[in-house]
Amino acid sequence: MGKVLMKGNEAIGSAAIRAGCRYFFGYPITPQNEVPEYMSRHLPEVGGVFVQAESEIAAINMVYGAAGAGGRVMTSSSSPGIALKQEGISYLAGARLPCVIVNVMRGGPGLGGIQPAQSDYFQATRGGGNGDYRIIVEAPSTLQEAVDLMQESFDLADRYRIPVMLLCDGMIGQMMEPVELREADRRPPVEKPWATVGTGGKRKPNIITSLYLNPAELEELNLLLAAQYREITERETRVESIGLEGARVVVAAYGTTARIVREAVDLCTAKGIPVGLIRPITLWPYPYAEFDKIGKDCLGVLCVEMSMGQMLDDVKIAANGRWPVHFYGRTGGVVPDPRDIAREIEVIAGRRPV
Amino acid sequence: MGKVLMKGNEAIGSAAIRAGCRYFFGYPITPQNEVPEYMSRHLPEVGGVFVQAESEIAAINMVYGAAGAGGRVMTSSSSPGIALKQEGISYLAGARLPCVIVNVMRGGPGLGGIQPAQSDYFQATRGGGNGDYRIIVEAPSTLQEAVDLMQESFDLADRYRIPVMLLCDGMIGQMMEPVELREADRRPPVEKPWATVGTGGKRKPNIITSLYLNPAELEELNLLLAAQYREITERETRVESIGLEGARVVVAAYGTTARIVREAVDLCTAKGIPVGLIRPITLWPYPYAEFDKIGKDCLGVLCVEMSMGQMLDDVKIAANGRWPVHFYGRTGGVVPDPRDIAREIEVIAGRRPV
Amino acid sequence: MTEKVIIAGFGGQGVMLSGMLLAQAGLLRKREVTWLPSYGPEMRGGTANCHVTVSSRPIASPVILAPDCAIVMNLPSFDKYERQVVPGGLFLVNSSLVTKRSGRKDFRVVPVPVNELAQELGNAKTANMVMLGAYAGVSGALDRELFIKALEVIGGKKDHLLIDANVRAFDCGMEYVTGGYCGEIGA
Amino acid sequence: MTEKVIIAGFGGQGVMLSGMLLAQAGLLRKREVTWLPSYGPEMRGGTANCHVTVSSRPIASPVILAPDCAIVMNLPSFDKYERQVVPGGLFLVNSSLVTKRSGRKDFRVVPVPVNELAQELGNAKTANMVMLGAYAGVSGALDRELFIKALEVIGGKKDHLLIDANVRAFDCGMEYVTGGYCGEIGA
Amino acid sequence: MSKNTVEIRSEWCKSCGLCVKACPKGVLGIDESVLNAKGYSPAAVLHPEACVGCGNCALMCPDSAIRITRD
Amino acid sequence: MSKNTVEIRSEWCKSCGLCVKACPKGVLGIDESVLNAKGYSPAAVLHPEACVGCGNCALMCPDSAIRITRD
Amino acid sequence: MKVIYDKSPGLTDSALHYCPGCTHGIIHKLIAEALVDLDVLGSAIGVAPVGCSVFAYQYFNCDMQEAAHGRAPAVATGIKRVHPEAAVFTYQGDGDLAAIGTAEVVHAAVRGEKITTIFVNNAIYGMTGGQMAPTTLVGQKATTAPFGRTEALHGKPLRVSELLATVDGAKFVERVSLHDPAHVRRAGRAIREAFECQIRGEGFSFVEVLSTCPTNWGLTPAEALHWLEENMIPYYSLGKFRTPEGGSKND
Amino acid sequence: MKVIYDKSPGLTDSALHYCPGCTHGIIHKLIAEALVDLDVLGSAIGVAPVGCSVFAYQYFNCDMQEAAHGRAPAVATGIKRVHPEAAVFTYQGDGDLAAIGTAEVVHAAVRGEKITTIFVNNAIYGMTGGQMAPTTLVGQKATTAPFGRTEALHGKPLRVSELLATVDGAKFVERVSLHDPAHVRRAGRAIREAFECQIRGEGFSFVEVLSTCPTNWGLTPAEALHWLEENMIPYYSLGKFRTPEGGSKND
Ligand SMILES: Cc1ncc(C[n+]2csc(CCOP(=O)(O)OP(=O)(O)O)c2C)c(N)n1
Ligand SMILES: Cc1ncc(C[n+]2csc(CCOP(=O)(O)OP(=O)(O)O)c2C)c(N)n1
Ligand code: SF4
Ligand code: SF4
Ligand code: SF4
Ligand code: SF4
Ligand code: SF4
Ligand code: SF4
Ligand SMILES: [Mg+2]
Ligand SMILES: [Mg+2]
Repeated sequence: MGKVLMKGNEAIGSAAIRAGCRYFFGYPITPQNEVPEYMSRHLPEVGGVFVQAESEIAAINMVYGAAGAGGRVMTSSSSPGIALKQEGISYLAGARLPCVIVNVMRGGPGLGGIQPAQSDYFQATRGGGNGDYRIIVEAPSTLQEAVDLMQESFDLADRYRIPVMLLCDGMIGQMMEPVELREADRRPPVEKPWATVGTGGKRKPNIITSLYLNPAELEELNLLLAAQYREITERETRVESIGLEGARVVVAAYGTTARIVREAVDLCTAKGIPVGLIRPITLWPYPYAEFDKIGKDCLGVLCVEMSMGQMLDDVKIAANGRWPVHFYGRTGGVVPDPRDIAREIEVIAGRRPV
Repeated sequence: MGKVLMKGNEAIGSAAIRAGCRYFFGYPITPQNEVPEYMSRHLPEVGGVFVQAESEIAAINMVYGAAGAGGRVMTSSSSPGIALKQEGISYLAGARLPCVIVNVMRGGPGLGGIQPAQSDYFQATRGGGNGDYRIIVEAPSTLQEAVDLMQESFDLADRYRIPVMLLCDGMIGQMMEPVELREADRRPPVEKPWATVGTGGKRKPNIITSLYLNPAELEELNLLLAAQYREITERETRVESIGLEGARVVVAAYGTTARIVREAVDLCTAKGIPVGLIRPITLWPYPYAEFDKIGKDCLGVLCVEMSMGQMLDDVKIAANGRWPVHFYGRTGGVVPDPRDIAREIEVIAGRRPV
Repeated sequence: MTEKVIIAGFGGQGVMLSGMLLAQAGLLRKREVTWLPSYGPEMRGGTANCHVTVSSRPIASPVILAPDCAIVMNLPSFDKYERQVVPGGLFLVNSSLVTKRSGRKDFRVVPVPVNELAQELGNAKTANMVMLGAYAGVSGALDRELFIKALEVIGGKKDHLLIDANVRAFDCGMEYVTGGYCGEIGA
Repeated sequence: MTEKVIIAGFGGQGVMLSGMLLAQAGLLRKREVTWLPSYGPEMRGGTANCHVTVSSRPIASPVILAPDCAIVMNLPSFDKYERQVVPGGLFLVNSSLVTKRSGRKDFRVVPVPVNELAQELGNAKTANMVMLGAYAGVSGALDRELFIKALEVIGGKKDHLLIDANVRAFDCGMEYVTGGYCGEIGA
Repeated sequence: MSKNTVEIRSEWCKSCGLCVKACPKGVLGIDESVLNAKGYSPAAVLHPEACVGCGNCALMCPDSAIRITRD
Repeated sequence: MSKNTVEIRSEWCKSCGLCVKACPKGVLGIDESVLNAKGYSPAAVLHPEACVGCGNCALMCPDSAIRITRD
Repeated sequence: MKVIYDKSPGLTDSALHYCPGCTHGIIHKLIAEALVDLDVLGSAIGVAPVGCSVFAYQYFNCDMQEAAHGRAPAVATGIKRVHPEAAVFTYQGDGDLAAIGTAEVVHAAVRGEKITTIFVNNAIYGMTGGQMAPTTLVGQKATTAPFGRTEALHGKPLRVSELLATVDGAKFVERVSLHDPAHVRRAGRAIREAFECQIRGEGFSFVEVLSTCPTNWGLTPAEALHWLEENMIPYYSLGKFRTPEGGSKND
Repeated sequence: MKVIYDKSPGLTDSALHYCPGCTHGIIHKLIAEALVDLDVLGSAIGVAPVGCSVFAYQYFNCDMQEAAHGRAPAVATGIKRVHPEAAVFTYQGDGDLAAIGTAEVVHAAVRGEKITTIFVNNAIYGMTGGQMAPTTLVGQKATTAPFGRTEALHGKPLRVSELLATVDGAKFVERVSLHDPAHVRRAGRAIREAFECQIRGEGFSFVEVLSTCPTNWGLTPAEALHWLEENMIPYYSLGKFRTPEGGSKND
């Protein structure tokens, strides 16, 4: 299939359907409205179901029901709507249900604004809901990557029985870029012997629950989850990095911000400053180990986000005192200027007075 | 006033009323039910208002309304209920409204269990809601401290126009201990010229909002919040620590867990191992600087939580590569055994084979 | 000196109140005390237990993993706590519901048929107070005056009839273990 | 080669569609393209703009901070983007709504009375296409055939009347700036 | 006349007395002299001969502790 | 007879035409020849003399752009 | 030998955890019997709430999901959309359905979601220890209404059946009671009819069951049934509020 | 010179951001006029929703709070409990009130909360660009119902006034329309009556205003008023559904 010019949100919807998603439950919110709109038009074409829920809370609980019933299911929303889904996400994690959740982030806190932001990093990677759980969080930086990660998200969700979040800033959702969509997934659906599909009178009832009143049992669930989280960390961490070896400064950034940082890196390279870039693709599991590849010339690590500094925590943990960690961020929908980032890099590289 | 034997939840309610709290909006959930029950009985005695909301979401939004209207207001809940409040908390932070939120944590994820846990650390300190916001988080380890922090919480909330969370594990809520309640706060109420109380036709309308569609304005709000967060970090960080100077191992723990750790410390001291303890009282702002007081004999830092390791992130950030960071946790309502903790300490101290 | 007691049984057997009285009596003696409850999911008929620590020093953890004394009012509690009691400790068993015998020889087991005793007193609901009296009698850690004061603080002084019934039950339990019992229970 | 264009105006003036056509035309030429929109809160009548980058190399950031060309359809957009255009760049102004003049001397300002031109063509809604034609005429960066193909891809080929009207408007704008205009607009 | 048999699974019984109340014939009663493992005195069939097999007792038993058969 | 004056604050007007529709006397119309700063052609008073001061136009104007006075 | 009554095969072997005399157990039986009678146990998928009946999933002998508090109708919607042929039901208390879950049940009804909701109205929050429910009667005491519910402070109790009867997609709405065997039999019939309505694909079906909570009401089980009859029925009138045929409130 | 009509002092000087001909502006005026007429502007505290009217707080000349989507009745409850003497109102769209905010409005009514809710039913999600609302009519197209709403797929539209009229604490419930000057005047009266009900302390008062969204309906403002009259009124019948005197549905 050739490249087509598509809006990010629609590309996400289209990729989901190609990945076998057949159930979508959502609620309108800018800047992700084209996702449900696309699904409402195109899911019926493949025998799928679109339901506009009465709220984000209803939507995530419909996802819970459908996932528990064995459906390949997804929802999407944006920042405040995702905040409302936190209890539901915690339940999905506790009941070990596979699903895909798209967050097209906008500025916050509160109602905030509708312009692109990356200020839901904590909410996504630390679990805004209650309890010791994690979900896989993937952050595309181009529409092509968003489309490719969509198939992977559904596969990971089913493989590990875990919710997967596609964390996009508003730019990914709203921009148009040429994308190459893949063929529809024609593999047989994953077996889900645990799903509630009716016993048919032939087996013991299946139960989907996250309730364990006996502390020992609840701890067992948590240990099982933890073991699985370790496995996912080992096997599914994704990252892209460039120029770490000789870099004097390494920048860490994800999503669209990483593209903006690339412009800054180019500006610096042009000035003869070797700069490396670490672009986490999975935000959880976080590619801590990638930082071990940073060469000995590095003077400092700069974390750049469209937020006041949230991934910064992970960068500090990864740096573990080996290099000073710096931060540059813009927030509220303001997009960083590559020239400003380049200036920060130069300061760290010692090229400019602070 | 003499010491009285009280249940934690009731002590919290009583302390809140003494601290001038006059509005309570909540919804039942174990193990914090005695808080609303206490309030429903005793708030009317002081002319206050208790409303059992139809849900946690309604409750936190009633808090928003009452706080915006200038009332001294609080709500309480437990883990899944707090997850539901995340959007509301983000709105409160964005609109800069003072209030107190009590979370009497239970095991998770999902419905989990009703036994004590500390697995909402991320949710509390990283903002489970959307956007770049923080709330002050205080974690008492005795009922007396809970009672004392209650007055402080309301004062901090008003001083900084920020939500304050009292983060208690279920033990704090359910246990009885003798407490000395302080006299009712008789200071004049804090002036709130920004509150919506009716213009009286005498001034321009006051507006409570977190909406800033212009990115520059929203960034301005975020910068203002960030400046305030820096000020709070400098002035309001609270921590208790013992024996950091000569310690071979330093343990970090908060809340009831810190009490259990003390027993472990005693066991180790008895065996001649010098062990230090850092007990953060504010979880945000986190007392990172306290770790700088750790002496040069320290072989490692052990973080102990009733979770799978959440404060652990902050301990790693604080350690910044200076010492290896270890973790011991129990979860799901299982309470750690001091003897097990002591064993971990001994391993780190090199007294026992791993 | 620190005394750590676990009281456990079905919900509705009044084990929580017993523990509170123990703690309150401790406070009345100017001791440090903690009382920590744990319930099952049921409102009634489930399992319930509480941990009570009374000490002359500040209490670190309110959780008791090695009780000096366990008071078990039903079979599940017997099974759960039998092994936890420290060597030399005390194990009070409601023999009305638990006929099982402990295999351990390193602690003192005191069976008390509290349901029957309470029923005989005409108030089946005071079985917990009978047991508390038995505990007082065996351990010497709780005296009668303090018990009555604690009752008044926790229950309020108004309900004299209730206080009287409870005190009678307490006395009955104490007498049973100290040998003064002269009712009609065999074994 | 990279061409960065910002198109801005009121919501409802069709600036988003103009940008999409530019991007689509770029893709048809096998270029890398990005189109990034930004809306105000209003459904209609608010402000709206889009950033279009067409390049022969992979595009790093879709955000344009220094456009080679800004096309402004109303006064607020004029004020916002006047300063951002690179020296030597292009500034296309809807002179039907903006009578203000730029103080800058280091770029090329092209005023086009697109509302009047479109109204004259009998279809006020095609003012955006008039402007796109003007852009094509001034910059040489968009040719007529590609514009028509892009229209077909984005709008679907069905609505011939609409396509015709848009092409007429495009031609009108192009003619206006290349001097072929022979309508009745003074100034 | 056929004979009705009422069986009470006393281990499931919680002594609620709803069956006793529901029986139109006074067949059932609570046997206070017994305690099951849960600590309840279960219901007992005091007058089996009077049973008319109406099923009320079993219908009202929240714990499905009653089984009724007819010979 | 008293005189009614209808004033339209054309900078607020969005050319919606609701006032035109609401007027029972055909007093108002949209002046296509003008554009305000927002890009709208505002409503205009075409036949001031016909106005009966009923207030319908102002009542229906969502933007409170109409003021009516009577001498 | 003929079995006149025995534990339904629609229930599992687990002993119920409810308090003595709690009518939750009776409702469980009635649902189980309906599923068996209609021969849909094998295709049934139930949704348990958060409330005393949180463990309903251990008792029904069919596939079950445990929903978040109040969200059972949304969970059931998700299930039903994946398995349109299944008999999907929710079992919810009055805190769960009439308070936190108000939006979810109303909108399941609005969509005409083909599920059956059994609503256990015991006028109290049972599991959490007797707090006021939206359905707590005026004058009734609760731990969060220690001086009793009053109209001035709390408003009058919410009548959910009447509310839902205004919604077109709710095709079957009936309120029943459990205070004596005759009414229990009628409740069983209503539950069966509700499932039949679902199976015929007509829309949302709903049965409100007036129920007791002896523990939190502070009454014996028998007294509780009496209290229900004397106090609840006068306010919560029994009967059909909506039927697929359009009949309403005359039973 | 006598002023027959002018912009109400209950409104600020800010120009409204609504689309041309959007009836949100008319409703703003009516509320502002009611507050001025009843002389409560100085004590009024309004709550804006999330929806096209999110900026209502810039337009009303009184203290205002911006609520989270759907939660305005809860926010208003918090305000009213702190200032029982204030005239507290919420202004909410149909996505805000009839979808995500269902529980909050129902329970404000159940409590008999002494606030006034103005419900703007324009049968669509305006702000987010025309998605289906619970009140979207059968057959009406929306961006998330691209083939039109159908009873089978989406259920029939929710009639909020009828729903709330079943709740005792809702003391005043009326549905009005804006399709011509006479109806606008009547709408103004209803809004005034609702505030009077609040001021007299009777309970929850509610006015549903049938409104237009020319932009998302794809109609001119004048066509939109016509469409409202022709299509909405037959389904959403006008009139009083509840009054403090107990009158209902006959106006
Ligand atoms: C989000 C959330 N809020 C609150 C609770 C606590 N909770 C558990 S059960 C319950 C209410 C139960 O009452 P009801 O639904 O009437 O059921 P009943 O126990 O009376 O059968 C509540 C509030 C919870 N688990 N989750
Ligand atoms: C929690 C949350 N969910 C969704 C949204 C997005 N949103 C903004 S306005 C709106 C609906 C507006 O529709 P309506 O209430 O009918 O008002 P209208 O614009 O039609 O006046 C939605 C869903 C949001 N801001 N917050
Ligand atoms: S079947 Fe009828 S008559 Fe027989 S014991 Fe039961 S209730 Fe009594
Ligand atoms: S109804 Fe059932 S549980 Fe109750 S007493 Fe009778 S047999 Fe026992
Ligand atoms: S006041 Fe009446 S007659 Fe005069 S212009 Fe307005 S609508 Fe027409
Ligand atoms: S109603 Fe108002 S906004 Fe509309 S055209 Fe008339 S004056 Fe202009
Ligand atoms: S608390 Fe009430 S509702 Fe819950 S099981 Fe006990 S009696 Fe039943
Ligand atoms: S989108 Fe609709 S409701 Fe919103 S302002 Fe425009 S016309 Fe009004
Ligand atoms: Mg209940
Ligand atoms: Mg609307």
